[in-house]
Amino acid sequence: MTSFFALASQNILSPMVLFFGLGLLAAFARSDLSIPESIAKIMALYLLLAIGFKGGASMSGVGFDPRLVAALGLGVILSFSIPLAGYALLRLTTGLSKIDAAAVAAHYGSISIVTFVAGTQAVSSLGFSFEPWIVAVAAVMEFPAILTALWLASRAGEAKHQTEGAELFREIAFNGSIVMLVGSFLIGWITGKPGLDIVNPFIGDPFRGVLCLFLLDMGIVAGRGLRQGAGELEWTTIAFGIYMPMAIALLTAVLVLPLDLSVGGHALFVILAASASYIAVPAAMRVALPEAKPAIYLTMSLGVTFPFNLTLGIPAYLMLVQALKG
Amino acid sequence: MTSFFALASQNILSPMVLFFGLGLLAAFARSDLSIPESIAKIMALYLLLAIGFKGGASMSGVGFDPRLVAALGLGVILSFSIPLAGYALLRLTTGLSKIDAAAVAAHYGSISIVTFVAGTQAVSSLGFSFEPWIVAVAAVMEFPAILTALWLASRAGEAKHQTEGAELFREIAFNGSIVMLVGSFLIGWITGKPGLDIVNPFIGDPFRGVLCLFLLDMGIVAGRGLRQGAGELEWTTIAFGIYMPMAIALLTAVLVLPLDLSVGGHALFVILAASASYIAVPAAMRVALPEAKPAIYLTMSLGVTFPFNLTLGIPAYLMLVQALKG
Amino acid sequence: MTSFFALASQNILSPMVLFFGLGLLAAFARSDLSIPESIAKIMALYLLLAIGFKGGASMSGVGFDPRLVAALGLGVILSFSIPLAGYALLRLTTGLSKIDAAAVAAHYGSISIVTFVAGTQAVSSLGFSFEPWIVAVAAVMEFPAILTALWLASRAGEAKHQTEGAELFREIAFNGSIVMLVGSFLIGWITGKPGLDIVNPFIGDPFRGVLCLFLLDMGIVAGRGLRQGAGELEWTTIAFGIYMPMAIALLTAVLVLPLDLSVGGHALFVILAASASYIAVPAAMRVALPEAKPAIYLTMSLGVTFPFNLTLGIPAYLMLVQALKG
Amino acid sequence: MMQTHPKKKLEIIIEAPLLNRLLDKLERLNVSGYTVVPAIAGKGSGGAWREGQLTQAGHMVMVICITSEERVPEVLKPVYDVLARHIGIVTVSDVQVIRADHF
Amino acid sequence: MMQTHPKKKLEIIIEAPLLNRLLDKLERLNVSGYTVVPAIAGKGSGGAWREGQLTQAGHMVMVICITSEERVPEVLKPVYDVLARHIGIVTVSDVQVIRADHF
Amino acid sequence: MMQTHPKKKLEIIIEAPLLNRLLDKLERLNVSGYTVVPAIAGKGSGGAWREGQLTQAGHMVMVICITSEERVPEVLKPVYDVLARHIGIVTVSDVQVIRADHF
Ligand SMILES: Nc1ncnc2c1ncn2[C@@H]1O[C@H](COP(=O)(O)O)[C@@H](O)[C@H]1O
Ligand SMILES: Nc1ncnc2c1ncn2[C@@H]1O[C@H](COP(=O)(O)O)[C@@H](O)[C@H]1O
Ligand SMILES: Nc1ncnc2c1ncn2[C@@H]1O[C@H](COP(=O)(O)O)[C@@H](O)[C@H]1O
Ligand code: NA
Ligand code: NA
Ligand code: NA
Repeated sequence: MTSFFALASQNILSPMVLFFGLGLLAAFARSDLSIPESIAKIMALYLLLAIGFKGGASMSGVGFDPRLVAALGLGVILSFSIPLAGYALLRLTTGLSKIDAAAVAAHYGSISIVTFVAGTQAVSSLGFSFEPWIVAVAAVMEFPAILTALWLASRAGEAKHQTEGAELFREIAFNGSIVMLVGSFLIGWITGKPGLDIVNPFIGDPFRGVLCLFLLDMGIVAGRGLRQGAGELEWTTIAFGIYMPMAIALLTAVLVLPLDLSVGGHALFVILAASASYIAVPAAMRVALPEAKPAIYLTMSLGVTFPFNLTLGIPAYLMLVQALKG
Repeated sequence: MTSFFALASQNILSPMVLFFGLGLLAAFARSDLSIPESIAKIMALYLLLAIGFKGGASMSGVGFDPRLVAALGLGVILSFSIPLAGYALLRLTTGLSKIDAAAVAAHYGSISIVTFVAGTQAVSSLGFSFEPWIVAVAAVMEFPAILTALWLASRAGEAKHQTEGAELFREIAFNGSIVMLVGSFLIGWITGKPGLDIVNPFIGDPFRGVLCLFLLDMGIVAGRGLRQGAGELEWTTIAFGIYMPMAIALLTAVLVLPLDLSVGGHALFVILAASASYIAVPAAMRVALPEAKPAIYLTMSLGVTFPFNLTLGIPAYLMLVQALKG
Repeated sequence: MTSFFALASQNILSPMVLFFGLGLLAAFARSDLSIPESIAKIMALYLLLAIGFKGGASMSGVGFDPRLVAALGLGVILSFSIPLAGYALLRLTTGLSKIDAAAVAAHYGSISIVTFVAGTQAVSSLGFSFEPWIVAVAAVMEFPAILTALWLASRAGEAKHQTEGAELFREIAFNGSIVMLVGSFLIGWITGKPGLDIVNPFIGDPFRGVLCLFLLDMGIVAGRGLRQGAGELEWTTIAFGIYMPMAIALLTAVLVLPLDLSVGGHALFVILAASASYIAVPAAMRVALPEAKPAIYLTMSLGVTFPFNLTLGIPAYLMLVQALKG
Repeated sequence: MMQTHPKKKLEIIIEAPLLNRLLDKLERLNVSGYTVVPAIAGKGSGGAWREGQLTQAGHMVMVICITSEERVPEVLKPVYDVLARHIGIVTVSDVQVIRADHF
Repeated sequence: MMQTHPKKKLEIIIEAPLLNRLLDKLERLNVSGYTVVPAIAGKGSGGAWREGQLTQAGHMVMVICITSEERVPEVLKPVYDVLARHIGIVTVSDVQVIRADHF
Repeated sequence: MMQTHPKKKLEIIIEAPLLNRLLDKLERLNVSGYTVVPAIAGKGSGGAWREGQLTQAGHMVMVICITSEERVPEVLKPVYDVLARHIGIVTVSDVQVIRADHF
């Protein structure tokens, strides 16, 4: 256990996590500190560009890795099925309505790219490397969960989105985050090392500094959400935001074993699965399941699960994978 | 021709051009990917600052180059006269009204700073250097074309801007792009190498990464424009957007010969002349010739000519100049 | 005196100050050059983050410096008492109303972080180092002056802010600038050198380039303010904007002597005291003393005192301190 | 004196992720024009929100549409359909315009 | 035809640094909702301002609040108190809304 | 009950590159004040536009100006002149204000 405390405190005392904490504090103190919306948006795109491009560039020149296909498949299956388990748990243990339970569950099936980025930092700072194509897994896990949630809601007879189905599908599949991540991945792959040399002074060295600023903003937003939303959540719902990622992590850590990834890649897969969306899925829910309450699902994913993963979750999942891989 | 294909594909497979293509695709797929307006604006200012400052700094310490004066003069003459030829061609070959023809022609007399920047990247990546003051030519070519267009329109009896003449002139001469470019050039010149050392980590190394992001945005904007505007253009008008820059390039390549510039400088002069404005001139047209339709001139310069120059034009002009200079 | 001219012209011919001048010129020429508000805001936060983090990081590992406590105390006392002197002078020499005099005086008791940043650049470029914790003095000097101004105004019977007192105090104490500066300082302190290595490619190397862009914006804003506001100020008021910082500098230079700081640290303390706020205090005045005219206090601090300090003040204070320290 | 003509002004406050659908509807209805204004904060039965939430969910925009009295019912109906299940409000008020041909 | 109901629209133009106080007041008054729209420039008795002044001082925002006729006086009074010493203006106008239950 | 006074509200939707000219005109007309609100998208006879076009051309803003009934004609005329050749629309509507001296 000492080792976990060492790992966790090293993680928590990184500038990134401390800036997240500063944002939380600022929000709790009702400070007027805030990052303009356009800056938050471009930083999010920047992180996607950087993570995609670097992933793609390190793919180029490397022979095709057959484990990629299996990993993508596993990612899709997880994203489709996690919401089913989440929905069942929420209906059993909390008072959430069917529609709210479906919406919350969708967030846990999808992924959080910033949790993934924070994970890559933690993994790298411990000297582990990882398969570059793991970022492609992030891309495919973004949206199957949304379809499951819609199916759950329609079974509950509360969503009538037949007419808008195709349009909705296009909106979700081509949402800005996915286009940016996949596009940058492909451009990185095509241009390879020479391409990376060109953009590296922009996406490489300053990356972690930008991440600090972005996490500051996430802390502010999460803190504001908690201030407003926490009172409205039952404790069983809040608990779900903690035990659900841990349960997913455990399950995923085992399921990924047959792929025989590196420790770093394995851990990142687990981190992805355990993370909860707070950008793409909420937007999709507003369009497709407007009756679900944003105050509930945003508070859960951004206010409870994200801080948990960022501080304790990542080191815990890393230790778990290290233990499993011997 | 193999050599042209090699050159063109090297150019097209650079991260900058690929990000432009990603933007186009995103717009065609109606993705919600977009760069906030304030970010697009600051990136444009950043590119002007960087290109101006570097140009100015490399002027300092160098003895006065008499070819500069001749080059500036030639630039002004080209900017004044290209719209005349463009207007005549458009009236002969297309159904555009007098006022629309004048407005479109103005765009081809003025210049596109991003085409110029992309040109410097292509030229440098092939190992050519260029005269640093070529960026001053960019500055003087920005606005004579606007005056020609106004004269053409007033001859056609459709512009009545007498009372607003002086104010309009001030607005055009001190528009933000020109002030930023000329100001940075002068500051670079005054502070020289020590000044460059101070700002270089900001404007030097990350430059090409920022350019990628900016071109992504340009791709999105151009794609949206094409989606809306392309249907309204005759094919003779679209053809003008391709053959006009090529014709200008041929003419300019010959006219610049007596100046005896380096291959890189010569090519950049040609690229400048062949480029079409999409920031300064459209804004001036709205104020001075509001009856001209923005959907036409914006689609032409941003949707047709810019992508053409960025992908095929630049390598073609470069080969042309290499051939001419033997 | 030659030495002052040398120092002043070296300072004025730095890219930072020249970009400020470019902004002034652009505003006077009524150019439409402008930096989007969200960018100005994030650049301000960036400067606070950078200056705070670097200060904090250089504290870590260093033994506790007892002079810090004395310096903080002196800073607080100066911030409280400068407005008293300023108020008396303004009432004696100008026609400003009690409420306007109190508001203007508050600006001179508080500090300008950009003047401080420009000071660190000037000090460093001359090869002087300074105590890292001087940035903490900046933080504590931000807001005592506001309390003095409120007391002056309430004595004049013109402010009735009893009911809002606590809320106002919270707003001022947790305003975004202070939270960002103090938070970054603490994070820098906690994470130390390893933390600095992580964020340095973001906050270190590009810092001076960003500062150029920020000062360009300040020039534009100051120029616009002067164009609108200068006509409304008496010359005695304008003179106050020049002699007041000089008087404060003289006083502070002597008062700081017993602390036995390095030349650089001593000069920066003086620069801080002589600087006038134009972000935090104006916002506080609008809430607490809305009857005071923003056109007066903003023109004074941003249009008169800031340019004076940036160009002539900083080198003058530096020479003063060098002379005093022998 | 300048001649003015009575028209109706519709103001529709709607969530940003649904804006495109509303605009598509308005275009299919052939309204002569509209203008979209951003909002930065708000509160309604669904709670309070403010700018800067990372996701556009909950973020509102305001669509202003000047139209003739006769067209109001045929526009209101489909607009209401878009809003029905989603968060948003619609107001109608009287205005005078100068150039009647424009609308 | 769709049934509409008469309501009042309050538009309050107020300085950004005071927005939070106004919103707190409105919330304590239990108005059913409001929407805040940014402003980028303006002019009044206190002179002209435009976006990008480094400080939020002088920067205005517009708060739109739809409410029932009866509630207008009780809302106007405290709003006026916030504005009294500060810069800002309030207008009231007539609008029609579709869903009366919402307000 | 609080006393209110009838005024007129002008709303002028105009292209951003022309904003300065309009504001100059308004100032020369000595209107007591105005507020400018940004727009992010729109559609009119000249086609649709949305934010982020690289150039400000086609980008609209909305100018709100509260003024007394008597002044409306003298303000409308010159405003109309600025708009005549350019894209833009003007609406006039009735509002109530609290402090009459302000306008
Ligand atoms: N009475 C109101 N006046 C103005 N805006 C409102 C009002 N009610 C709701 N809104 C706006 O509409 C959004 C959604 O409202 P609701 O559907 O009640 O949650 C709110 O966030 C506000 O921006
Ligand atoms: N007549 C008016 N019409 C529209 N907005 C106004 C008017 N008067 C004042 N304002 C706005 O309210 C702010 C403060 O006005 P004042 O209190 O008169 O300085 C101005 O900066 C404008 O944004
Ligand atoms: N009926 C309308 N309602 C609201 N805004 C309009 C309307 N018509 C035009 N606009 C706005 O005015 C701009 C120019 O309109 P137009 O002159 O018709 O092209 C459009 O882009 C819209 O932003
Ligand atoms: Na997940
Ligand atoms: Na050209
Ligand atoms: Na001071």
